[in-house]
Amino acid sequence: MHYVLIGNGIASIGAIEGIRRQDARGAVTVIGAEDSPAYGRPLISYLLAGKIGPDQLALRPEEFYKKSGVALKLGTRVLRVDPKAKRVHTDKGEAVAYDRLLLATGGKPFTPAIPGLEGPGVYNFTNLDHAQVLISLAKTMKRAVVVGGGLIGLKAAESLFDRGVEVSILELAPRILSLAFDENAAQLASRRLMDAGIAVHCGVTAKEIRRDETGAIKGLLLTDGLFLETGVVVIAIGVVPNFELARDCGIKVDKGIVVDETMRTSDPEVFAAGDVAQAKDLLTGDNRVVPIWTNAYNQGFCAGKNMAGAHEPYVGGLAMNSISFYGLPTMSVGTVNPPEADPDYEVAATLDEKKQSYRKLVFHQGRLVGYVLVGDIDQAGMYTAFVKFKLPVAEETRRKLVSGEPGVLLWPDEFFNQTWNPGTD
Amino acid sequence: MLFRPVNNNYHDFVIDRDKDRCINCKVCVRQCSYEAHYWDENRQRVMHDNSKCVGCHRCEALCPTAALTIRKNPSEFRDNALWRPVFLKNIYKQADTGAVLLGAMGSPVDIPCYWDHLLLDASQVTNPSIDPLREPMELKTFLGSKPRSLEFATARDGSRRLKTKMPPQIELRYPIMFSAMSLGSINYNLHLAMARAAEETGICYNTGEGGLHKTLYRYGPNTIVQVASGRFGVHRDYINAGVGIEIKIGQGAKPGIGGHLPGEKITAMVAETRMIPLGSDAISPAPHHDIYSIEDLLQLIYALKETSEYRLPVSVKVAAVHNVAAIVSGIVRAGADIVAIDGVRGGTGAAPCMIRDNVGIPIELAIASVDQRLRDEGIRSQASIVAAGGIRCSADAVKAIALGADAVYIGTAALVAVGCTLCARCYTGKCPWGIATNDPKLAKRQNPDLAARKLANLIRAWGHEMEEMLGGMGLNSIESLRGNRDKLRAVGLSREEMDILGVKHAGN
Amino acid sequence: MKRVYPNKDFCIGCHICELACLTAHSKSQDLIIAYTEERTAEGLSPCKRVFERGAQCVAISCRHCDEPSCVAACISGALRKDPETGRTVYDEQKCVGCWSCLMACPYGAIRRHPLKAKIVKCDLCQGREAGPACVQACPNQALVYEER
Amino acid sequence: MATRARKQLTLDARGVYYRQLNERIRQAASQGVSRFVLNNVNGQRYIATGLVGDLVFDIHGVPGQDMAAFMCGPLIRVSGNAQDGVGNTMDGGKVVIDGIAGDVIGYAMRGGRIYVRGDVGYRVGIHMKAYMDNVPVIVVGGKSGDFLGEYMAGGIILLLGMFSDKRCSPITGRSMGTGMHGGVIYVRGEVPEEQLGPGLHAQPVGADDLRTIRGIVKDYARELKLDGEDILSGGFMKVRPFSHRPYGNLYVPA
Amino acid sequence: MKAAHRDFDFQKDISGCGIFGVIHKKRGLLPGEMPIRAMACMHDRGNGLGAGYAAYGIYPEFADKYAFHLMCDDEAGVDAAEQLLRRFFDVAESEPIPTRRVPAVRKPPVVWRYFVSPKKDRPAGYRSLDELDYVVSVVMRINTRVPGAFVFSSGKNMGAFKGVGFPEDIAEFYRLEEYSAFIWTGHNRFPTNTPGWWGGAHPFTLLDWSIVHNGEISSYGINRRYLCENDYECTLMTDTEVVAYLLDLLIRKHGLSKQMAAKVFAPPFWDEIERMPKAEAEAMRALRITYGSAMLNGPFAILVADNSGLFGLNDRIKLRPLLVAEKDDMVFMSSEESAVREVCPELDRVWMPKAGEPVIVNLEA
Repeated sequence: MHYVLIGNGIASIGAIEGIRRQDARGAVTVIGAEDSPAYGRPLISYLLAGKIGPDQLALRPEEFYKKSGVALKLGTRVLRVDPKAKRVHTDKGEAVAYDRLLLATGGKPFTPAIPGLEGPGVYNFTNLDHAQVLISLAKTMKRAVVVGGGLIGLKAAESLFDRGVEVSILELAPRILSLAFDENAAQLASRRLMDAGIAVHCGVTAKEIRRDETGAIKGLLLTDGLFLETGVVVIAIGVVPNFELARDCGIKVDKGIVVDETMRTSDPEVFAAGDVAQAKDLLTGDNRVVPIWTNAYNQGFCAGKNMAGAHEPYVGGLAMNSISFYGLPTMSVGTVNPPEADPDYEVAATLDEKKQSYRKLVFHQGRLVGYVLVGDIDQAGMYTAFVKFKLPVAEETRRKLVSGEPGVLLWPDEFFNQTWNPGTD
Repeated sequence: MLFRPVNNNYHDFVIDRDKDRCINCKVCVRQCSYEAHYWDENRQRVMHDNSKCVGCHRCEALCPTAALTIRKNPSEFRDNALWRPVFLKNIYKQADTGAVLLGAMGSPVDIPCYWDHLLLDASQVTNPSIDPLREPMELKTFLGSKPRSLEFATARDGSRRLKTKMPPQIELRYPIMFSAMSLGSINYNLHLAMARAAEETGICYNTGEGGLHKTLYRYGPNTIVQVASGRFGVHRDYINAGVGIEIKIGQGAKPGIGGHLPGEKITAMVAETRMIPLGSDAISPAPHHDIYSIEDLLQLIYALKETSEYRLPVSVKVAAVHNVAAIVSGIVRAGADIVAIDGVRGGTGAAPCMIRDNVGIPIELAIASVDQRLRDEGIRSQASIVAAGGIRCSADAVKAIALGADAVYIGTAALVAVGCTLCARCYTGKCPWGIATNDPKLAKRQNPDLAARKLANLIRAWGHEMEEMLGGMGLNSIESLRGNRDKLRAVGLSREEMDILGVKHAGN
Repeated sequence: MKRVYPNKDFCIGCHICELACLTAHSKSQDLIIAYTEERTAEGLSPCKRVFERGAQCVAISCRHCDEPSCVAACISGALRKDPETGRTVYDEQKCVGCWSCLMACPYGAIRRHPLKAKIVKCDLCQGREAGPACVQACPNQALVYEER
Repeated sequence: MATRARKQLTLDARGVYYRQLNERIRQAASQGVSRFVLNNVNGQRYIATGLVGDLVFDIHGVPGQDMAAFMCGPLIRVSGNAQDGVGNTMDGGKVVIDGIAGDVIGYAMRGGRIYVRGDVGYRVGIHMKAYMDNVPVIVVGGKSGDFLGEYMAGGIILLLGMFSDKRCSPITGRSMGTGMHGGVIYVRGEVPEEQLGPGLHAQPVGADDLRTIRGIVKDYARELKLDGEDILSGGFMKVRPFSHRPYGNLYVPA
Repeated sequence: MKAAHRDFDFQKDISGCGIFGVIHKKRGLLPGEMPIRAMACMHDRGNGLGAGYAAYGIYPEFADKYAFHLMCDDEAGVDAAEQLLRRFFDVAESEPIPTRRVPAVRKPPVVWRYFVSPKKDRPAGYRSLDELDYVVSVVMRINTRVPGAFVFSSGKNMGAFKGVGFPEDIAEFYRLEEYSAFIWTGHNRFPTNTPGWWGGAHPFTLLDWSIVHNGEISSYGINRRYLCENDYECTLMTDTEVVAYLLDLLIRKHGLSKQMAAKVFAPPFWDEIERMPKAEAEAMRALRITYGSAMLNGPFAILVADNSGLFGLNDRIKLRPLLVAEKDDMVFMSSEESAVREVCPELDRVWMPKAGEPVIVNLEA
């Protein structure tokens, strides 16, 4: 059995570990476009901020691939997949035969149509090359503008700011973090960034990038007419699934590559996982693309096991984000902005501005379906349990959850025992 | 310290906290059910109130840095051989409250202990001692009425068939049983532990007078069910649940006195098992009100035999009192198959101190005189004798058997095995060792897995020691020890005492 | 693999497991120094956590799940499954303090280091001859370390 | 129940030792006999003791001690007097005595009913207890001796004082309800205060009590062919425990 | 009912021994020389403080009479005993037991024998007893009440001969070579503590039971108390007497077979009982439960003879030696094979019985 994995990100790591759980022998080949071994993409901001060195990027120790019996083809792009012949063709002119194929090609940065975008000085924040360029630029660069007030944008802003760059953030929505967080959380985060010295502009975006005659960026004209002087623009609006390979060879795609519950694509020998896949969502049960780190690993792991002969359905991904701004940790899990008109939802929120602490719990029909924590995050996992395991929330439990005292003893007895004391009465 | 009765300061114990070792981890605070240790917010450290300490040693045992020592309060009154401090303190308390002094566990006063004045024999040269590790050694004991003689029929093939119908027997792998301690006085975890340990070691435990919880019926082959004056949890299925039925007439710690389980200890489980309402006192009157005379006892014995269709031996438990030999003789003649005798040092969950410390006789004398009396009357084989009340070690048990007992009951020893330190506050329901309490927070301090293992270990350890002692005497079966007073010698006893015990003085 | 299993029916809430854990992971290997000095100076903290609810309590720590959420969530590779021992191993060097694992672990088994942007997690007292210290110290066998 | 065809066994108990008699009954019951007519009973003990299930006994003569002890289910009708210990620790079923009964009736009884038409002796209904739906009932048509309902922890005693030979005696002997900590004793007519145990007082009955009494009397009258309305025409008083923990403050830790 | 108060005050003796027995199944008479030579061969198993023999079939002319062997400190004792004897019995014959003076036998008692039958008209208080109990009660009475007198043999057509000395000395003293018997037993004693008392020597007898015993009965204390409950007084300072009384109780009074009595003395272990067929297990279980106090615990090998035969028995873990040999109609039982070979060099079969397994040889009718 020969497994070929296209893409060398976290989904592939998951897949390797999944395959090996099931099949100790089969050959595994990973084909990655980037030159480096798999690294944590979110670590880019840490690298950029100087919090870690390049040596700390690797997700798995050096011997991982060797011990897992994986052949690596790095710096190699796959040009084409031939599902009939069960081969992939690389830019190195190779044709690699496979028995089972995983498409873990991830996402690519979404780039809006802004005049003046083409040319130097515009970066995105999802690969190492750009990060390295930014690091060297940061020594000389005075100002930068980050387009996008989502998680990536904010981290990019923070890390550049840490390198001594004056940073402005642009967010089209009325507040930053509009997707994953609610207003209160965004407020606290935004306050923390502004207190640190980062300029946050909401409700606006870039109208045009102005360049000088050499093509270098002079600055950015905003939709509200303001002009921000800057030499560098970082685009951090989000990513879209990178599914061209699949589409081109006739594998079914929708918003992402369509997979069944075992992460199998429309081609029975081809699987997909990670940001490119359109897979099950735990809370809704629908298939959608949720480009979340944890989901990527879990999907990869699940795909890996199923590629190697198991038949284990993917339990579904849960949207979750954890991010800190200048030491202020924030988390969001599951449904955090329920439809306002829906009476089945109930929200309990506690805000303590002084302590910079915020807790918001979203209940739906007697269950906890999502939460936001800012500041005091130590109980986060315990809240996650209620969301993830869909545990019943009776009155006492609700009170405890709302007052910030979740705990395993609030779990139903039977479930507790199954979880913590399996194999006993 | 202010604002409280003066005699609170005449407390019995002081808590000695080694400041170099105390890390203020609060383990003691969490363990002390009497709140003697507490977290002092002002001082930001753990403090203690000596007057609340009952001397249970739970904190000392669990203190992870060994910072705690519980000491007797060194404060003493002026020496007075007659008016010892305990008398003064008791009077202060009674003058304050007008109440009866309540105690628990066995009597702490210095009633002579004859075990300590009896020594065992061993073989030397003229007969061999037997090595129990390698040679067969039998402790198996049967409790019940024995026929005087047997009749056999021999079949043509030479095999023998018993013609005599044997009365029902309780078979024990070791001549030791766990005494009656009711569900309620101790908690379910310990009942379960006793049941499991009994099953594992092939002995029996006694339910005590609080009924049998429904989940424990499966331990029936190792259970003796007790019927006491309160008749708690007594019904037909209960009577038939075990391998024997015991009528409790009296208890060594409080002969002639009833029992009284305070409402605090009547939890839902206890209520269900006792078949009484939650939270109301469970009162066991001193007498069975259907037994005012020996013929009434016979009536109850046979009511139970009828109910069990004569399949189960009936035991009668009495306290060792002055006329115990005559009383037991009457009990045997009333149809008891087993007589359990509980001596003055027997334990209890609650007893008026005056009774506990002043009523009854030592079990050693009781066993000796009962055994002799029954032999004199030629009815010794009609009933087995079980000795109870202050059996502290296997040698005590061996001595009891040599004096004439068939087996012994251990209660206090079993509780000590699971941690009891004899602080004697069982009746508060706050037992810090999780024994004499039904408070769920305290009761779970007894993990039945652990407790059962300790109890089974104790039985096996004692069994092994008994085998060693037996082997040393050149015996390989317990029945050759039973009543074999040649194996005992007295030290420091009077002629009269030796006469009653039926033993010679050492050196003779 | 052998794991630590907590029994809530017999956890007495003494917190001795926490102290044992603390000591086992201390430099001094001495409870008094660990608790009074290393805890405040270095932020030494236990991987165990005792939950209480009325009369109930239980001491929990990392379950070393077969398919751990924390590993899936870890962006830095600091957490991973050791294929040989089956343990969920943690490399403090690599941890960047993103708290993703803390959020992802539905068992509440991961805590923040009080002073550093690092997490604290049970390592089953790796290398300790007598096995996990919490199990050894539990006075009521409410924690057991066994194969199930 | 009476209409169903039952397998019946009639036994002449004259001169039969109780052990043989009861053994015979048990054996027959195990073979499906469910109605027993026992004639010439005179002092045989333990009749129906420990028996369970739907059995009916008609006893002619004077049954001996501990009849219906530990019994759970059977119905016993005695067409005469009964001796001591009827319904000892009884669990369920019914005993109807068309005469007088001796001492210690219904000791520690926790279910079922005992109906006595005439007088009863001392210590009747002591230590009766109730749990959940199990509420034992004793009805005494005549008068009772001392210590009625002593230590009572649950259940109902109904004392009528009507069908008595003891014309001059008070309706109950002394120390009624001593140590009572549960249950209720209803008395038809007045309760002499000096006959009550310490701390106890008789109170008038309420509507709920009357409903209970009515229900019991109806069945009692039917079983004994008495005029229920006549019984109910008298006034009733009740005695209840003053505490479910009567001895709570008696002790101080030594 | 008997109040045996202070019975615990007696001290049992503690001794080692050598034993020998022979039986001729067809009642052929074996000369006294046989047991004498056999016992002499085992001289070193004793220390000169006790020896004795029992012989069956030696008084054919008085076969229906109880042969009482009496030993007395002096003539006064004989008179007192005889006076008592005549109150209970008709005496057919009385004579001194023939002896010869032997230098090694010092201070011998006066030994006398009576051939008696119970009086038709018994003294008051003795009329309800059966004949054997009557005989026993008189023996007990003499032994406990008559100072200086001791009945050491009281069965029919048999006799015990015993005293303080080595076996060959005692044989010479009693002129045993002049007797012939179809059962002989012999005993050589090694007491560690008792003074040389003639009554304490083996065999120990009761009626026609005679017992020679090697070993010590560790269960003596309870065996004695059990017997005491059953109206046997143990007063002879020897543990062997409990064996005789127990045999009397179990076989004569309770009607057990010799086989069963042997199982009482040396019962199978509980684990063995558990492996037995059901009926057998039930029987053995009942036996142990009922007769636990009669179990003989400690090291022993015993030979028991009566007018029906000879049986030998070991304790159940075989702490003392016992050997059985056959030659024609003769069966030998002995502590040592050499003793048998000494008197019968050619043997048909020799074996060691299993621990606790009785060897029962009955005389043919």
